[in-house]
Amino acid sequence: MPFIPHTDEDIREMLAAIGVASIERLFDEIPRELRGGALAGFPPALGEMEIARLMRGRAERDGTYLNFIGAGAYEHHIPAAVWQVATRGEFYSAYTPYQAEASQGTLQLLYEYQTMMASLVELDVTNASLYDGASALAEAVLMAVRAHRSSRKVLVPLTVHPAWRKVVRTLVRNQGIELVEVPYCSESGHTLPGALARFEGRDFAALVIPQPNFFGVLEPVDELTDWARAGGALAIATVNPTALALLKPPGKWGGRGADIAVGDGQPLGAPLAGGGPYFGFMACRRDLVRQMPGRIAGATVDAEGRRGYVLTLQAREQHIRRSRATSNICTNQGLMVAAATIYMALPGPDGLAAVARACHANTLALVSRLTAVGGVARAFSGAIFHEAVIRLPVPAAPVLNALKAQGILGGLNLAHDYSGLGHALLVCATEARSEEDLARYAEHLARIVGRRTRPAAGALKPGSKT
Amino acid sequence: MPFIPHTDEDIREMLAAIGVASIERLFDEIPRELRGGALAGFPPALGEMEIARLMRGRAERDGTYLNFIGAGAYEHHIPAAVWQVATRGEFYSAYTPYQAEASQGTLQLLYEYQTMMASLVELDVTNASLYDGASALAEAVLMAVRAHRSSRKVLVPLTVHPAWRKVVRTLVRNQGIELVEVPYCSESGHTLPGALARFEGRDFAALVIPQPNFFGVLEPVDELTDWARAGGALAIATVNPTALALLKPPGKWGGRGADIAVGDGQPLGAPLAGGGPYFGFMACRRDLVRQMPGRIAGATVDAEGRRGYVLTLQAREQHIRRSRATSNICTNQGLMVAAATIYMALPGPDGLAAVARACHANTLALVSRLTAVGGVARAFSGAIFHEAVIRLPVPAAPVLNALKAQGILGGLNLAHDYSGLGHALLVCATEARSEEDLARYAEHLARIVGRRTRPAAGALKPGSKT
Amino acid sequence: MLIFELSRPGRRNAAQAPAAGVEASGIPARCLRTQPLLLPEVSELDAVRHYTALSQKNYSIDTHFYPLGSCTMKYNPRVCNELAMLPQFRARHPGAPDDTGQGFLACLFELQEMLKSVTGMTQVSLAPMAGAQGEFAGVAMIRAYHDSRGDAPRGEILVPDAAHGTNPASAVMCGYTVREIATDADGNVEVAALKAAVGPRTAGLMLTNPSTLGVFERHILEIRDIVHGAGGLLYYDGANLNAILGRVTPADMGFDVIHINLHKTFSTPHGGGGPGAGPVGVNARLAPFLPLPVVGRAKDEYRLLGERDLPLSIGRLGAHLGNAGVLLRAYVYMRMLGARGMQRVADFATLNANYLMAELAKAGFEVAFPRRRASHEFIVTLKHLKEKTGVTAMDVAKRLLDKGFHAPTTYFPLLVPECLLIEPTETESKQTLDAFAAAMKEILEEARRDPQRVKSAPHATPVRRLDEVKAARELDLAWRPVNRER
Amino acid sequence: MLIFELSRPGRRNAAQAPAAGVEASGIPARCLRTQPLLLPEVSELDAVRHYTALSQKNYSIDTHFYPLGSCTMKYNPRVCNELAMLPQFRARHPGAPDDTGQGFLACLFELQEMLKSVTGMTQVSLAPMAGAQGEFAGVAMIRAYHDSRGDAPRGEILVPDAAHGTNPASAVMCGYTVREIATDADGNVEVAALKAAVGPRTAGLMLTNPSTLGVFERHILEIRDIVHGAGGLLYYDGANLNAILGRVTPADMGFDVIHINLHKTFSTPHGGGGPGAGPVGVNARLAPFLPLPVVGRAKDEYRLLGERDLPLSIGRLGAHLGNAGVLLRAYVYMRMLGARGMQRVADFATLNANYLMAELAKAGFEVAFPRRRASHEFIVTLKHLKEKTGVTAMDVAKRLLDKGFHAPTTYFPLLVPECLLIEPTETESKQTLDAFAAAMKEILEEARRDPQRVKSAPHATPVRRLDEVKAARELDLAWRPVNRER
Ligand SMILES: Cc1ncc(COP(=O)(O)O)c(C=O)c1O
Ligand SMILES: Cc1ncc(COP(=O)(O)O)c(C=O)c1O
Repeated sequence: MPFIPHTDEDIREMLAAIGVASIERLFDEIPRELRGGALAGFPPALGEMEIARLMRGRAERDGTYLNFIGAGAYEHHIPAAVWQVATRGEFYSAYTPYQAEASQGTLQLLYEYQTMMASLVELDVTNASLYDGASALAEAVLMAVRAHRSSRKVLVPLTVHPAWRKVVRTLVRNQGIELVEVPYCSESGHTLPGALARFEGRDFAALVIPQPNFFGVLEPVDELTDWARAGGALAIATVNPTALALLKPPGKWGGRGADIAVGDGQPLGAPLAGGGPYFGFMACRRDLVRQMPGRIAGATVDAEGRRGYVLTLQAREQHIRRSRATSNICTNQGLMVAAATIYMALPGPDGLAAVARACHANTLALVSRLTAVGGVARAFSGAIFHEAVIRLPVPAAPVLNALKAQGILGGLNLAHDYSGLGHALLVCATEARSEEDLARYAEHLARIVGRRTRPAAGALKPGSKT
Repeated sequence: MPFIPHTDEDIREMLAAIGVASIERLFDEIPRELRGGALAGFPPALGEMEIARLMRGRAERDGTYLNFIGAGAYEHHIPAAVWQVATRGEFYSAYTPYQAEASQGTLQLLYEYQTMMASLVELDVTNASLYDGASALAEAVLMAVRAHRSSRKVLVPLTVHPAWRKVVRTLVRNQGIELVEVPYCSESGHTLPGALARFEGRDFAALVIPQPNFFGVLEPVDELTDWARAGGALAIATVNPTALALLKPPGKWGGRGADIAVGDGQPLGAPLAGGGPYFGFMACRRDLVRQMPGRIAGATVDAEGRRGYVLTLQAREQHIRRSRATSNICTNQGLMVAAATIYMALPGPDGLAAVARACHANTLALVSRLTAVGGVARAFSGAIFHEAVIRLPVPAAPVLNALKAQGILGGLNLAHDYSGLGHALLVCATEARSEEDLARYAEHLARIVGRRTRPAAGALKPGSKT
Repeated sequence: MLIFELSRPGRRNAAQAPAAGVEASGIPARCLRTQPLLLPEVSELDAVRHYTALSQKNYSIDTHFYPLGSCTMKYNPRVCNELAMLPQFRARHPGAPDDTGQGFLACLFELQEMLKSVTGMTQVSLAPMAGAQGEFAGVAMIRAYHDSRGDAPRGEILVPDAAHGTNPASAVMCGYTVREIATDADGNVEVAALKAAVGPRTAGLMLTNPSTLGVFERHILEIRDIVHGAGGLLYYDGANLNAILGRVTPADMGFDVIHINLHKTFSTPHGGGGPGAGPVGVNARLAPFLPLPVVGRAKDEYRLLGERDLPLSIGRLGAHLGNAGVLLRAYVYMRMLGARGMQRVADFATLNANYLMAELAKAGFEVAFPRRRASHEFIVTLKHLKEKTGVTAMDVAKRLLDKGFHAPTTYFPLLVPECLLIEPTETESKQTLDAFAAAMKEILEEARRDPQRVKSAPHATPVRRLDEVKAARELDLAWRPVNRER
Repeated sequence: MLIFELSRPGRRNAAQAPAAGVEASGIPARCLRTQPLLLPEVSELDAVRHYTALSQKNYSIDTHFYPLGSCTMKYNPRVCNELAMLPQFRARHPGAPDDTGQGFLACLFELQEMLKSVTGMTQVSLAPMAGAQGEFAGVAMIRAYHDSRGDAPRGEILVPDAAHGTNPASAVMCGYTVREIATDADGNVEVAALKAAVGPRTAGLMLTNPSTLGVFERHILEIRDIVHGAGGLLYYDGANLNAILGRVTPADMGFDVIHINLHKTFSTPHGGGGPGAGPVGVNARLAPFLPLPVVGRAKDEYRLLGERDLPLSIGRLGAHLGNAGVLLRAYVYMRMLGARGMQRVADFATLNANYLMAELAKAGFEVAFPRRRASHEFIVTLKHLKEKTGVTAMDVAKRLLDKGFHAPTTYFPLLVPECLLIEPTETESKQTLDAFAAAMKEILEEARRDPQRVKSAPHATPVRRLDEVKAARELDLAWRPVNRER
């Protein structure tokens, strides 16, 4: 019996102590007609060795690729210490720290995390995580609407990650909140402050401001923040944490700073892992803290006056406030926060800035290599952080397929989400990409695009294909 | 500066406290003409990310093979818990437990290990590890000679692992110890008690008895042990720990049991890892304990009468006894013992026996599949545990090469060490080999041997090869 | 000591930073950060030592018995971690095409199938990232269902008063108002109250069965008929699924939609707060509304289904496909258990709970529902102990920490005064339960003999009892360098 | 609690055993085991919890400052573990052909090259599995060298009295008799004594430089000339190589053969006792005798050299190629440090030692060699403290444990009475050294004020001071089930 320690003798003694004849009897309160619980088609048990063989085989078949996709999930170097320490049983197998005295490890770590994160965004308070960046943005929208009171409309630029916009829609629409799209400048690739003119005078709860935006382009965050605040809307920043080691933090945007900042913490030590688990972070001005969703750790003292840590402001949460809670979130992404905290502690401030600079420089280098290929060009003129949209002379899908056959994931095809952009590809090169990696991509692209454009001419002669 | 925490300010303050102007000055006692320490050709530093890329690239290029080699190192399933717990910093980064009160984790674990190992071999005492099985055998030979006093000759059957025999020779020959070879029966593949008749009446310090022997064949250990003891020689068993879950333990061999048992602990949780680290184990009768090399943990009590553990009988060791120590060993293979202890605790007695049975059954199945191939036969008739020698109709080296090209390591070629055996291969199938694995090997062998035997006939016509 | 207090300006961890010298040449100055970044400047050794030391301050399954009711703190097999972290899975980008991850998707697809088998539901989506998000998705599907039928006036979700706080909170996030239903003396839903509450405004009822009171809802079939009869749907909060695996399915009980906490029943680690995973299962009526993505299979090829495949979907809950690494861990766990192992989970979880309940009753504790079988958990109430000695459930919980046990859940469900909700799980041995019962008995005796000792617990933890009121009043949510001066 | 005490007959951990039902059909009954096997019968949870709890009872680098002199307890970078355990390296069978492990062999080859660069020696073999085995190999090579020249009467190895115990023990294992050379008041070898001892029987001198007294042997060039002049060879015990990396090489000092403790200088973990690795380096004279295997390269192909390549080799020291996993860890470490990092090791190890020596002297401790620079370690003697207060070096060591520090090495080298050999290593910060110095100062004050408190230390460890005499007298080396009755 995997993981069940009971011996026959144990079972006998336990049944005797309970005073029943069989385990069966313990289920006698279940209406007889319901008993069964089929498990039809459920596979038989595998030993650890067998499941390991199965999983290793599948993993090996999947293989690994040279990756140039970013689009909200970034391949960064993760120091070995991060997960070797984070998966220590004491972190890995603990529950949410309800019993503070028995959870000072996790609680102090959360407090340290909050400190680091508050500094990254330069806002007063942060929570201890939400599910991911997209759902964190939805929570921020809900929070802004609660805080704002008069409006249930929120402005969302089209430069916000399209999947995030979908998630926000799923999570807020049942509460009658309206999301209003803001177009972007097709030349620069960012939102123009002028584009907001048409919304002037209308009451909005918030304006979402991505930095960098989905295209990798830097937004005029100061102007956008000031515009929001001037109109009485909250400014919600969505930011990349790596970028923040280099970029002006939301708390300093414009005259008074953004009100809420959210983002996905994945770049801070979470492996790509096929899409998760990552974590969402959220920070806000101190006066909004009681509207904040999620756990928050706080410092206090113990009976002897020693410093210690607890979960605090729990009256916001579902287990106390129930239907009037700030959110339904309970289990969050704790272990990812543990990893993120260790991750941030290892390189330190200069190291994280160096990572950010390397990502930026690598992406610039990639873009210049790719755009050296005939017919390939940048789609936008705006300054970028570590992603860029490039335009191909031919449809992206077959190019990506041809690259894939060479073991290269060449970027995200924007044909579905931004069909107006032409044959556009969102590419990314983090610090984990080497010079040779970039060269390899560029060489293959040149070859493939070359092949794809040449036959295109030849294809004029019908019947010539074999 | 990787791993060096000093800030400029630290350095200034520290130099001031010492009262020197520079770090340079701290080396002023080194004769000037010697200073330099070139580091010629030493490569420049790599960041963790870069070395990880380098190592991953090399590992991927090496790849993995379907392995049928045993010959002293066995591919067993290792439960994930083993190394996740053994590499916890508290085990991984501790030193030898000299300060017992600060090392109760390691010391209790050693005591538990000794208990498990003593039971496996059914001898009174075990030490806390030696370098590997081969060097443990050498230590056993030295120990036997010390204990025996009158003879410096030791009988070593040719069925002992050839590499182990080489190691013993290296390690004992400078002390004037003579190793005398004992031949084996070419039909059964084990030592015949009768073969010892020629040594009758001569004084030997010990007889080495392998079980199973290098060919995988079971030796008549009872008779051999009794023979040794009757002649006043010590019986030194070399045993495979997995096999001991099933086989009669050395302590019960013959009338009074073997005196010393050694072996390689690799099968107990150590990954193959290209050859190490593994560990050697050694056990003996209680009255030999003061001749034993290596660390030994023992139970005692603390100042409050509570049970606790220490390294004991240290007066045998080099740090106390110096030139009169039982061995020069100091650092042993502690972490491997930690892994072995956890490894043995996980399946428990029945589980370990099940592993042993599965190895045995898999090897029998492999042998029957391979010998179904035309011209392939078992070399020996003796009962085996989990290895067997098979004879091919063609030279083994090209067959192994052809198998390798299919990702299969088909066994160990015995051409070098036992040239008299013909085209012989030592094969092994542990519990980690599946039915499909065995079938795959047999299919390829049939194909390869088929191909190899057929052209051999055609090759009679000269000039026909292209 | 905080990591920041170990920090020294200018300390560098060179192994972890890319080569210096690269400039952020392409970024306009006005976009650049000018504020210093308050990350610690420590060596790798300091960081490892600090977080290793912090970890040792935690109680966890790997170190302590952790009978936290409603949380199913069972052993988290170490192999699940190892296999979910296999290099190829770890490195997989969520944007990588499906054909580069057929092994990965096969695991997820089979996980869906196993969850269907275990729950009896028709379709499953793995998208929700925790139980509460599963609840959101489930209730949103109920709403989408009613909406799709033009049955818009149904604006109410019913929830028993014993329900977990996420239930009402999730319903509200879906735009519903919540109506609570009372519980009877034996821990069942008060059927009369339910009957009085249902009606044309009823969108559905959310139920945990066995309930958070540790008893099986005996009137489940009646309840089903009442709710369905009124046109509402039945939502199953699967947090307690561990109690009934292989014994009865939510589908057979008549539930239309469920969520499952993989981090409870299927043993993925809780990680000090998460991540979890809250897959949802539905019957055929609700299948069109499942959250995205769902893993589909066609001709042995696996594919993530999207908006085009499920146009009526409630949508996406996260940017990618949920907590994939958690899903892989659950997959490994379930495959290791197999069909028979699944059933044994409920059997032995229930055996353990009933045994511990019997032992605690013998030891003099007052069981909240003495006429009932325990499910996989049960409640002890200290109401009378408190009246006599002043010792509260919280005091007993803290004193347990001194004895080397994590505390049970305290003060939940709210309707049982001074309650301890105790869930031993099936992976604990009889000896551990006996040791826990013995500790509880000692505490009971101590409460009578020396209540102050219990009230001032814990005594043996890294800190003594913490002042939560101060924490909430004088908010200190992040360290500030000025604190160094204090 | 021992794991055996957690055991219950019949408890099974099904996930870890192959399917039952297979019979050992091919094994004759007389060969089979009939005795029960005393392995614990525990659940996986119990095993994980037990060994996790045990681990927490250890002091280690990852949890404590560990200034164990002569042991070089520096930070063991976690990445070394991760990369040495890469699946392909982990799975490599030692019998696999060289062409299936070119990446693996490339690492080992380059490790040999780096060790050559760092030591100045001509050839290196990675075969020895620890320092002592390196010593054995080195001395065996000295013997093989003399033998090869027919210089057989050389039957003596000289060893300073401050030498590590492995030095004389290794010499004896090579069939030599050992002659000890006295040390002068400043910690140098007494040159007069050496001169008196050398002669035609001298096979060689084993020397550690800096010595185990924590000082650099100033007469090294004179010693070299004396030994070489007498026809002996010079053996370098590389345990203290950390002190001179990049500052001076053993080759330049005139050593003919050396060993290196990778588990000290090159930061492979000590694992609570091992495994280590003790590669040997030699100059051209001894190269033919190197132990096997050596990694060779021809035309960019790596190959393990064997008996045919090196027919004069002293032979093999282990069944395979040494502690390969340890070698990989050292390789990763050395590549991360690079040439400049190598030199910084010695610089900062020396800075730390001299700083701590200065601070302890200020705090009132008596430094054993006050006229000397510390190398990477230094000695404090408590002779006078003991005379005055009765407090011994062992007492101070135990009291340090209470303060959260591992103790320095005690009573080694034997010639300094009541000594503590303190080696901070370069990876510790000034703050840690300051904290250690402060703790030492507190203990000194306490020794004067309340000696009994120090003498009865430790007070805060999992057990109090252990009775070693009892352990050796009433040998209890394995648990027996009967103990359960006690
Ligand atoms: C009964 C019950 N329902 C719902 C939940 C919420 O699940 P999660 O924490 O995964 O969001 C919990 C978790 O504590 C629970 O116990
Ligand atoms: C000076 C000295 N020489 C030799 C050795 C022996 O090395 P090992 O323990 O690796 O065998 C040591 C180790 O403690 C040492 O400190």
